[in-house]
Amino acid sequence: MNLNGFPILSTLIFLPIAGAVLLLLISRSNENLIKWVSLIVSITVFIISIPLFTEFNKSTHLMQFTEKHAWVPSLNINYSLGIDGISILFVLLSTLITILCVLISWNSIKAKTKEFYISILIMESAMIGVFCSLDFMLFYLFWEAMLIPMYLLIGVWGGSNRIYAAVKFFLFTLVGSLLMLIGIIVLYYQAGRTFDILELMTKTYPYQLQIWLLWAFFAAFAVKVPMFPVHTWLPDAHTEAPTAGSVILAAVLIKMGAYGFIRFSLPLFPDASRAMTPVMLTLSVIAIIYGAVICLAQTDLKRLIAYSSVSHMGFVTLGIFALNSQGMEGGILQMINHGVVTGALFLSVGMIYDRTHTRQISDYGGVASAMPVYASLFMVFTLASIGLPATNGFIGEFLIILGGFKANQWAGVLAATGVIIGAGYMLWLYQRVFFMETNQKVAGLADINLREIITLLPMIILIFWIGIYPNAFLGFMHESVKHLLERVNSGSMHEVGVAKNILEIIK
Amino acid sequence: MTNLTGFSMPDLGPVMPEIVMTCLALLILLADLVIKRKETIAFLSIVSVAAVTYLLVGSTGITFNGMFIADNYSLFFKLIFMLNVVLTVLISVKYIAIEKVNFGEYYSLILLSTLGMMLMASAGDLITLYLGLELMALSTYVLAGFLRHDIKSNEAAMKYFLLGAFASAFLLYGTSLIYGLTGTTDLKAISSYISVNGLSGNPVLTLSMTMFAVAFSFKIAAVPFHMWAPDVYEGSPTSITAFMSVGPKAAGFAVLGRVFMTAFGAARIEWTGILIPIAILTMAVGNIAAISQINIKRMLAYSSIAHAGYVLLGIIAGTSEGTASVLNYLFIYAFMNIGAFAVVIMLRSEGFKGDDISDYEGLAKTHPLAAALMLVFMFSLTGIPPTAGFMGKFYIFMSAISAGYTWLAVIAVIFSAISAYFYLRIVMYMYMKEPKAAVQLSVSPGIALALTITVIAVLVIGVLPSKVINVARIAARF
Amino acid sequence: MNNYLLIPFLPLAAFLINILFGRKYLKDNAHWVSILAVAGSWVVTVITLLDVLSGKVVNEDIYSWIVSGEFKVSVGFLIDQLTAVMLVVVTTCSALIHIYSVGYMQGDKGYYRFFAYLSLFTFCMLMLVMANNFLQLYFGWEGVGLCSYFLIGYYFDKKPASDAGKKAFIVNRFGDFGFGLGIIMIFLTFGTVYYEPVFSQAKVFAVQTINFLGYDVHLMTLIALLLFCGSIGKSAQMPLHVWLPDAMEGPTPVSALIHAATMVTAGVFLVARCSPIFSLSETALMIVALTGAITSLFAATIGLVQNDIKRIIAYSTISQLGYMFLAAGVGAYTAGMFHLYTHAFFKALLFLCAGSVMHAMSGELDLQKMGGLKKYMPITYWTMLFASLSIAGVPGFAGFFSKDEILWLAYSGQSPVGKFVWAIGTVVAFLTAFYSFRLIFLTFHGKFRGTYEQEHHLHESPKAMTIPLIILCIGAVASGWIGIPHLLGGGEHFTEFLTPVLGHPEAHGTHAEEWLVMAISIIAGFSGVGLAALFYLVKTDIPVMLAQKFNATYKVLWNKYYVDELYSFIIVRPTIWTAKNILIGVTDAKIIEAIVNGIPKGIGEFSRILRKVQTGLLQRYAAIMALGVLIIMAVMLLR
Amino acid sequence: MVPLNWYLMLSAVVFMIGVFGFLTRRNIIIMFMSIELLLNAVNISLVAFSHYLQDMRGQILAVFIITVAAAEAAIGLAIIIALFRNKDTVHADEMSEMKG
Repeated sequence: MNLNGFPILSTLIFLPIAGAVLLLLISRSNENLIKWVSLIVSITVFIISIPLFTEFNKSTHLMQFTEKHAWVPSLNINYSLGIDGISILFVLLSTLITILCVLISWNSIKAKTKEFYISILIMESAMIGVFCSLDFMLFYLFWEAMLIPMYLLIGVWGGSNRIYAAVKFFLFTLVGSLLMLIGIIVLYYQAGRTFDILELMTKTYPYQLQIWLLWAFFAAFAVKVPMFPVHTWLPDAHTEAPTAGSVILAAVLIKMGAYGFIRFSLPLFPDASRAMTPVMLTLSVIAIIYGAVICLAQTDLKRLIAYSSVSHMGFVTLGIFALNSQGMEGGILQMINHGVVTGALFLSVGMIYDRTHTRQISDYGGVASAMPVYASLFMVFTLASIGLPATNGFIGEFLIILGGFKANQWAGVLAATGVIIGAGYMLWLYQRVFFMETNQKVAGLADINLREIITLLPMIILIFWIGIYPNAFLGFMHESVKHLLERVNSGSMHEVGVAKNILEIIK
Repeated sequence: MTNLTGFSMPDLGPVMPEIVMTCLALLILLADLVIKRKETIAFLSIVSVAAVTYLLVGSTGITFNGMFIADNYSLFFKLIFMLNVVLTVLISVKYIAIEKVNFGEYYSLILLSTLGMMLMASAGDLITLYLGLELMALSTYVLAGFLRHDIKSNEAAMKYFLLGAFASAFLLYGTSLIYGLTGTTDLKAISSYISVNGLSGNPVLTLSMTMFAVAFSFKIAAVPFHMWAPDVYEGSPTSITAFMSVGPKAAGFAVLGRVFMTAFGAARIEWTGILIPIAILTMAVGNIAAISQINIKRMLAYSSIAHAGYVLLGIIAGTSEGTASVLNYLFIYAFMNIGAFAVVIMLRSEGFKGDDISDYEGLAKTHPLAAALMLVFMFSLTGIPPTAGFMGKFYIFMSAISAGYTWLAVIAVIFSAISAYFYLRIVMYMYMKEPKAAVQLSVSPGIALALTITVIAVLVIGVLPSKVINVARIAARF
Repeated sequence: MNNYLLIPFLPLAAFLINILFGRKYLKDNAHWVSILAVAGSWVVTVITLLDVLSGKVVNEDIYSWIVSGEFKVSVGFLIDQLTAVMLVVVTTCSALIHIYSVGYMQGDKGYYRFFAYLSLFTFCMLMLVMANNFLQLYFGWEGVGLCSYFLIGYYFDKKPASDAGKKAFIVNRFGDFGFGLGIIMIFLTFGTVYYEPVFSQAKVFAVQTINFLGYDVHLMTLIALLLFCGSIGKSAQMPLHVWLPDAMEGPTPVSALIHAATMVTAGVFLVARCSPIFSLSETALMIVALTGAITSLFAATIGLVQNDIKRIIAYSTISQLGYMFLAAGVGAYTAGMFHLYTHAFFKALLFLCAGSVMHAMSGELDLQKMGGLKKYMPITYWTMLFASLSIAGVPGFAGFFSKDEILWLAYSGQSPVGKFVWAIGTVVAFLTAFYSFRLIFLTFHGKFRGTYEQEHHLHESPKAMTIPLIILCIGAVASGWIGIPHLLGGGEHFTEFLTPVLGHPEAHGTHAEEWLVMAISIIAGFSGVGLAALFYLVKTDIPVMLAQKFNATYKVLWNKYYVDELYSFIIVRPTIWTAKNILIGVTDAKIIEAIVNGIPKGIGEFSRILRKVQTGLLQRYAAIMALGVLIIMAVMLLR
Repeated sequence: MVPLNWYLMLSAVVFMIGVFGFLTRRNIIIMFMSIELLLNAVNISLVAFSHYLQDMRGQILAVFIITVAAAEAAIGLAIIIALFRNKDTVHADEMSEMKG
């Protein structure tokens, strides 16, 4: 725990909760104070998280900023936090996204504003908690704790069909994560009564058990990613959630599933994951093409972006299960890119929704003439989402297709077609909304004001920063990814070793 | 006067709390004649419970040559019973005034029922067990029918009485069989007899174990002996429903644990064979039937049946870790369940029943604090992490898996996912719907205190469960 | 020495200034920023050209772009002879077109936006040309695609324009799909994406085969063809040519700059740049040559019947690009580049003249509504005439030298398809001459067929537009002189200049054959012009009669061989149909949603049944309890 | 001396009669009586075992059972009267106010 002993990760987790408690004390009437308090809290959390970025030591794969205290000693559960190359970027993403969510819902949330901001702050602490925890129980606690605020965000402040979407979201994730709970407990006993992830990673487990546990964890993570068959909750949740809700959902929540794969499924069950890669690659490729093609037929703006994130996350899982350094690093970077780009897309859709209160694409047309600045910002996000070079999308997608192609040629080629269809639906969306004759409904729209520009500015900066100088971000991952891949690919050597000494004994 | 000299006064130390409890219960009955304000009687009963708790901590040991055991295991259960009484009294002070049954006997009956439970918890012998059980049962029957002028309450008492008596008949039949087989009713003696003579396959033993299983399943409202629970929970006054959903259920588990672990310890495989189908059925019926309920008390009844299913998992594990998880779960269950019922009671005001789920629509808008409390309890009952409910369930699953019942844990997990649906429905009604009528809450200092205790407990245990788990682990080693 | 960095980064700076400050501050004088930037890079290009002439080749990395495992790539610049040629072409055309657009875009609403996009385009094209690795080439490649999307869809409030922009980008994306896979294959075989190591080690893998998607394929051919996919997309060759004619929706300077001089030639540049790879695989070269030849024939035939002035020039561009690929296909990369060099000038000139005609005719593009503009617009007439003479391959003009060079090298090269391709080339030369002069005669000669106020409004374009025309006209004529073949006493300086990069094309024919081929091409050129004159000046009824007689072929040509309809029938409509009915209709709704909603509904149903069991009758409860006891006893005793 | 099995048979038969009576008779008081029958069946078997085993426990428990049965009777009748006062019927099937 460097930085002269200051427990930075714990403050990151508990400061938002303290902020939420502070909000509780403020009376419901002066909403302005509530908004400013939550903004200040989220900004302070972001500022505290910046030293993570600067102080991070990129040359080691070991966990940094670690903290460890006993939590439930009798069951050997301890409160241990720490981040490495893989999780650091997500922590920063969550802190940044929360600020933007507070900004975007400044005057779009009218009812129950106090509960809204409390839920967002609790969301933030749960998100950071998931990415920092090194103890399975702590991870699971944050993983599930995030369900409550998200359920309320979608359910209370959502659109017309919000209740169905909220319940669907909740049950989908809950069933998956409960199966994971069983997996965690079985792993606990298998590895000699410990929940500590680093310790669990050193042990090897019998092959058959690895398969079972991999599928238990798959249930939880695949729902979150969302991978192909279990993705139908995402469009509903996105369409019905308020802007801030869908931004958090798209930018950070979805990443937890893929992060789970990288942090848990791969290192803990190397042989099983290697055996399962063909299945996973097929699912990812289906997700990419399925998501992209379905976007062509969408009429609702947010639903289209939701399906596009199904396709983008298909790329991420492809990168992860390519099991080579380009694919993995591409996957992780693509998670950040997707967070930034889809987050920005939802922010901008939120802005236009506040003005027109309609999500049907057919109601739009010719917005570019009314709102030129907004149109150009939206164009940048569309280009990043297509993966145009010099934007962040390209770096991630190229590395993933490279890694995917190396792992399995068919996967690489089919994934590359996703890029074409991607360009298709995004440009078609952009044309129907921004170009052509101005639709009466969107005739006299006011262009975006300063607050909204400030909300989108960090996204633009990130898009071009990662696009032009990605090493600033890729640099974090090299060591951790190398270590992870050694562990995943070394699994078999270990078994070979075991087999060898059995032979010696027989001989 | 043959060998009167042989008679020696048994050591009353360990029994002291029970004796003091009896005297205080009767004292309160008398005080009711003198004191007009019922609140003072409530206060008196809380003071007496505090006194008994104070005594409890010191008194351990075995007396009445083995018929009464006051060890850590029974102490833990008695703590749960004390907690149950205090919270019930707090929430019912204003409630029974509204229901116009504001009599002193209410409190003394609660104390007597708790006395019965304490006896059951420390029963080292089937006879003490039967006595404790009947004492608890009888006073609870009366409490169930306390609303004399309400048909539902009478009907609830009648059903509870008849079926209770029917079940205790089975208990007695079992006792007589085991007595005939082993020649003794002392649990330790029975277990040594069984292990010495190796009766594990013996049909009579299996028959008696079945009888015991039936009687205890009735008490903890496990399926297929749960039919009484929804009607009785709905019919009886809500404070008593809260009392019944925690007290007798915990006592049932105390006895179930004690009898099956000590007496039939050797024949573990057989009685797990009985309990596993019961546990699965209980979780299934409890969770599935709750989904289509419209009355909140009935829904909470089914939810408490489902929770009995989860706790059964701990018993089935059979290890001391299993028993510790049962103790831990029941302790947490007491808080969240009474908390939920407290909110239901708050909704009951002059001329407004507040029983239907639709009465909760828009509660978040009219009474945000009450809605927030109910939200915490609902999520805790579902078992979502930051709340204590999760810690309870998690520890149960751990003990079940460590005993090799992973498949049972998976089934339990699936059913608890189903349970999320009807708990969420309440949260959905409160937060996501517009209020129909202006709901008036009847808040009293008692209920406010009870709610604060329960919500703090649910959140604190959720985040820092180690204290409770350690105590439970110590208590489980009997 | 690294002042060459200014070349790309000046236009980039101009773009940033325009886009950020354009709307509020610069408004109508945004053009100064862009013109100065382009002029600046033109000056630096000339300096670098002089350096390259004196043999100095630069290959430098600026900063490391992506590092992931062994995949390392950085932004780097390679200035060699090939780049120098392209730099000259790009900067000159871009500068002239910038000046031309000041006049052309006068008073347009998004004036600053137009110049911003022009500067961005120049920046991307320069990055593409100066790259020293495949990934930066890909960066420039997609960058120019993006700018063409912006500029084609410049009048975004009109549906056809934004449709055309979208179509251009997506069709380019099809090409880039193959191109991307090519780059990945290169990385997987050579372990790096830099030109220098890849081209030097290319010979090592000359004979290797690789299993690609199940088929054993010759490695070099696979890489070459994948890269060629990119060129087809970008240079609008068959089958990805559909976007170029529609790209005419954009303003004319855009068509001149992007769809004539620079962007579309990127494909040829790519083939030329990767000549070491292409020359290692016979089949790849053959495919390139054949595609070039067929596309040029195909485009030329369509060009015959079109009536829209800009579309005719667009088809002629596709046809001339076919020529360049034909040259590359027979191994004559230098000839291809020479034709690219000359073509840039006269094709840009043709477009700009068309632009000034359109300007004068207040937006009218249809040939049938023009005629006799000679006397109203002398400068435009003469410059267009010279350009047409050059494209028709009339000796002395630039077009003749480069086209003749290609035809001669096709004929005499040892490529198996050489002779066949030469034949098609000659036929296309004839057709090119015919439709170029059909355009000249229909617009400038004969009597005016437009409306009265159009005639009244006719005037010569302003100075800002005519000066670039004149300069380009000089270029169109003089650019060929540096490559005069030895046969005619010339020094073939152009081919000498490019040999270090592209190698020297060997011609196995005798001088006599060279004269013969030159004669045939001249005859083809003149007969084309003569026939056009006959049809459109002397007996104007013949084309109409011909159109009725061969009505079927006329209709096929008029509808561009129905290629657009074919694509939308095979690709576009079925994908959207599958999306709508199968994906949303069936899989999402029927299968997944059915399960996802079905299970809770089932549980709900089961729960209602359970409620029915709870009848409230006391006896039933007791009966169930007794039943429970019996079942348990039975199970326990029988087990 | 009557062998033990006969007693057990008797108690089992009485127990069955009690259970059968409880399940079929509609009148609550009759059901109440069948419960008493059950308890007495158990008493018989207990006393038989106690005599057979020459051990006092059985009889002690029997006495306890009788006292508890008395207490039960008191409470049971009180509940029946309260119910009767409200619904003026003792028919078991009438008591189905709460269901589902």
